Amino acid sequence: MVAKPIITADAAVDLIREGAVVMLGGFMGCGSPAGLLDALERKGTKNLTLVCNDTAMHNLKSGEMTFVARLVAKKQFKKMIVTHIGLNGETQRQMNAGETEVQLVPQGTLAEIIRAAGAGLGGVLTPTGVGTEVEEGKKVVEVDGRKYLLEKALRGDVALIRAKKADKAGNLTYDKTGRNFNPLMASACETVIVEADEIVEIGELDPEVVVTPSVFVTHLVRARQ
Amino acid sequence: MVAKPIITADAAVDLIREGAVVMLGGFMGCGSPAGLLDALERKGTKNLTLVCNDTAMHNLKSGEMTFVARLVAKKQFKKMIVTHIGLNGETQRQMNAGETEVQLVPQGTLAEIIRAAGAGLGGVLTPTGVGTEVEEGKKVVEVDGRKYLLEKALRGDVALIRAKKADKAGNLTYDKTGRNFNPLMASACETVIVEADEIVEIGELDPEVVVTPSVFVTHLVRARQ
Amino acid sequence: MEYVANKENIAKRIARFFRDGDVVNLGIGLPTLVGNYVPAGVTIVLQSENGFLGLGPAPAKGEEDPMLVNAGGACVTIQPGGCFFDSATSFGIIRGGHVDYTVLGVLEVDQLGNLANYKVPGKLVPGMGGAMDLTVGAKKVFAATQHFDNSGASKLLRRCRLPLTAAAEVDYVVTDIGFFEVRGGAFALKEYFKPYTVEYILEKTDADIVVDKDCMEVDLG
Amino acid sequence: MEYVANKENIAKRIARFFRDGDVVNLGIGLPTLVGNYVPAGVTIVLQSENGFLGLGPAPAKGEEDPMLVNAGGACVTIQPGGCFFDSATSFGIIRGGHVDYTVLGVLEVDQLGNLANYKVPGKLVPGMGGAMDLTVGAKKVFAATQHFDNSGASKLLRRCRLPLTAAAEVDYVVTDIGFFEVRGGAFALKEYFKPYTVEYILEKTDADIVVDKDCMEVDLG
Repeated sequence: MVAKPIITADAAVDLIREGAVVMLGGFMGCGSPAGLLDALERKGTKNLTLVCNDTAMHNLKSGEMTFVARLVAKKQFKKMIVTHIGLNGETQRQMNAGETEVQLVPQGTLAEIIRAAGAGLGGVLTPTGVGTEVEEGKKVVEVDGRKYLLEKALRGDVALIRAKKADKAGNLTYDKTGRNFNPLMASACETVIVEADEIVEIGELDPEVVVTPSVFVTHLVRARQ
Repeated sequence: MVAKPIITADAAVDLIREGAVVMLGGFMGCGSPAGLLDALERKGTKNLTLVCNDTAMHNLKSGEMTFVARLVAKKQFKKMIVTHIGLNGETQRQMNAGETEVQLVPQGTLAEIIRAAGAGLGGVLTPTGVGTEVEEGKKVVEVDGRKYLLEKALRGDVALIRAKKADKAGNLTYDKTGRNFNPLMASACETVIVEADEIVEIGELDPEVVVTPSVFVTHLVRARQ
Repeated sequence: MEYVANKENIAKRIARFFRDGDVVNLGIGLPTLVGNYVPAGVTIVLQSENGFLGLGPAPAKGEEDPMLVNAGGACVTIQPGGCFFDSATSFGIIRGGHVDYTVLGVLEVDQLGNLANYKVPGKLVPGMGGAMDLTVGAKKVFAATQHFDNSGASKLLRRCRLPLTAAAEVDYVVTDIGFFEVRGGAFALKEYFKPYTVEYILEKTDADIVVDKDCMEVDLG
Repeated sequence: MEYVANKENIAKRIARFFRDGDVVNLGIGLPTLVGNYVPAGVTIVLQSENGFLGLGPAPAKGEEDPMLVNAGGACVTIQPGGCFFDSATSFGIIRGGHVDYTVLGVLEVDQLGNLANYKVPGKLVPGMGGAMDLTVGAKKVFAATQHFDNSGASKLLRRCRLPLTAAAEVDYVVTDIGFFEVRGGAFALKEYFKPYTVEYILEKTDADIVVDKDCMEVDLG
């Protein structure tokens, strides 16, 4: 097994070019790579497309922000493909003001189209969204008398992943509900950067409990303790 | 968490009615539930449809048979949906003689359409099989300039699963390459019968390493030691 | 008779539907209350769409784990026999019909079983999160709602006006005054909750209601 | 010059393509031999489509584990850093382009990159197993074959006659007499293996061959 490069968060975000499609693991920040987000905020790369479950929390009254909300506030994204922005007033404001394009996707559909991209599928047929605004512009395919939307696979350029343990080859495990979109996104991007709480030697992870196989991972970053 | 019934292999195969679609985990028998297969052979239920990676091994010269091959030889299946029958001369003979319908499916497609059924998808778009006999009778859908086959989800009535450890709620782990189709089939059938090497108390499996969540499993059977 | 909103009664009534072993996903907000009223002796398995089965109660003060949260982002616990999985598996469980019941909040619900609960165009746009998949995927869908909004208007409608979360997927509506089954293009009234009456419900609800032949009064205490 | 079949030379030549860290899936039969000739200092990661990464050599006698087999059903080992997964993940890795090279056996291969290797109608019908997905999914596809069949006929064709495993997916063909790239509707001869000659290959092969401008002789020893 060949080791993947272990780099700093700052070196990692240098791999994200302006205009890139960035997939970010995490669910309300739980399972998001905080160190990589900090570095990307410092670097200030713009015109990115964000693919994430949500944009974390931004309370417009108190000014409190968590995780990716800081990058949203700095307008580093020209587009966001997300399932929920209920706790981020600034994302809603940018959307309603027409400042930023926000595409709302059902959560199960987002999970599935990212997985499809990673698995080399062109898309999937899902019953979710039939008869709603989500159907607009999409092909409706009937299978055995039931209607489905054809949802196309969604690829990214760079995945920012948070793992609990990585071995140096890039095999990953996750921490409780921090798993969420991380394993899916790790399969669907050219460059896959993993911020791991712990990096262990090759051979130290039980091959039965690896969640993300090493082939998906391109770079490792140590999480700050 | 609620415990699932632990029953005998004979009681388990009583749940399989004549004509049922039976999904059988395993790859050349590795990861197939031997005790359930023995019981199903004893019971002799007929007109079944088999969904499995392969039909294991049947050497027509020596008469040697392994795993599901014994049930094939007893003609318990009216149809087999499989990816490979190269080591089972009797399956090839039945197919070529027109005695039994054999549908050959690419292995990745079989995995994906079973998963799709379990995940409530109508089907998936796969590039596999475009321009081959597999394409016949299927809808070809173009996405972003590439052709894909629309492969419909495949459900079963009963899944016969081999696990390493089960807890009494039905959470499962597997043993090395015995995993293969088992977790997928466990998601895609009404009745899911698990033959486990070991059945432990609820709470004894680490929630991070469970491969098949308990919701998929309906019955547990102890494997013979 | 004066209407008094009563979220607890909604939760109480829904909780009584559950049987031992049922797999249930409770939406954020009002539906979460349902977990508090599951009858003694009934064990249900709560699914949390952010990626686990066996959702348990909030942890004791000081024992919160920021890596163990529910779909609303609040710290919770996991029951023995629970397990974690990724979002594709989570929604495979949901969409694939492996969840027996989901309970969802309501902006509007109509007599065709349409549900609107994720968007008020130009105003409130939280996004659908997992609600569209839950509505389509769960075997039975409960819409849980106060019967009237703050202005006194009926939340049960002939036709939803807001963008739909799902079309014709709601099976049951439980409000604080009655329990309805969506059936044949109308709300079939199955139960009215003390002290409300059939007449009150028929008069005040802006939708077609048929009174089920077995309709009865229920005292939720 | 007389043709002498030489599987080892096919395996040797293919193995030299690999670079450190390449992820490779080797088909059953002839392609399996390739693993024996990976140059010293180069570590490749073998994927086995029945569900693991890090396929290692056969175990010592007496240490076989029937639960650890390759896609041909033979007992093998797993390397440190390998891991197990289910068939959907396995073919996600394959179809999703996460395998750098696959090496597949051949019944027929043609100058359009078509491959036939799973079926001789009415006679031999082993089934495609994972071959259709591997051919479509791997970044580069090697067809590995003796140059001639037992009757002396060329296995490189203008058009396959047997049912195809995949259409226009083969990138390279390595035989025991030469290395070809499928390019522009022809086999581009890149290397001829000592003691064979360009003239011999052109004369004996029943397909359109263009001689690459950098075509050279290679001694596989």
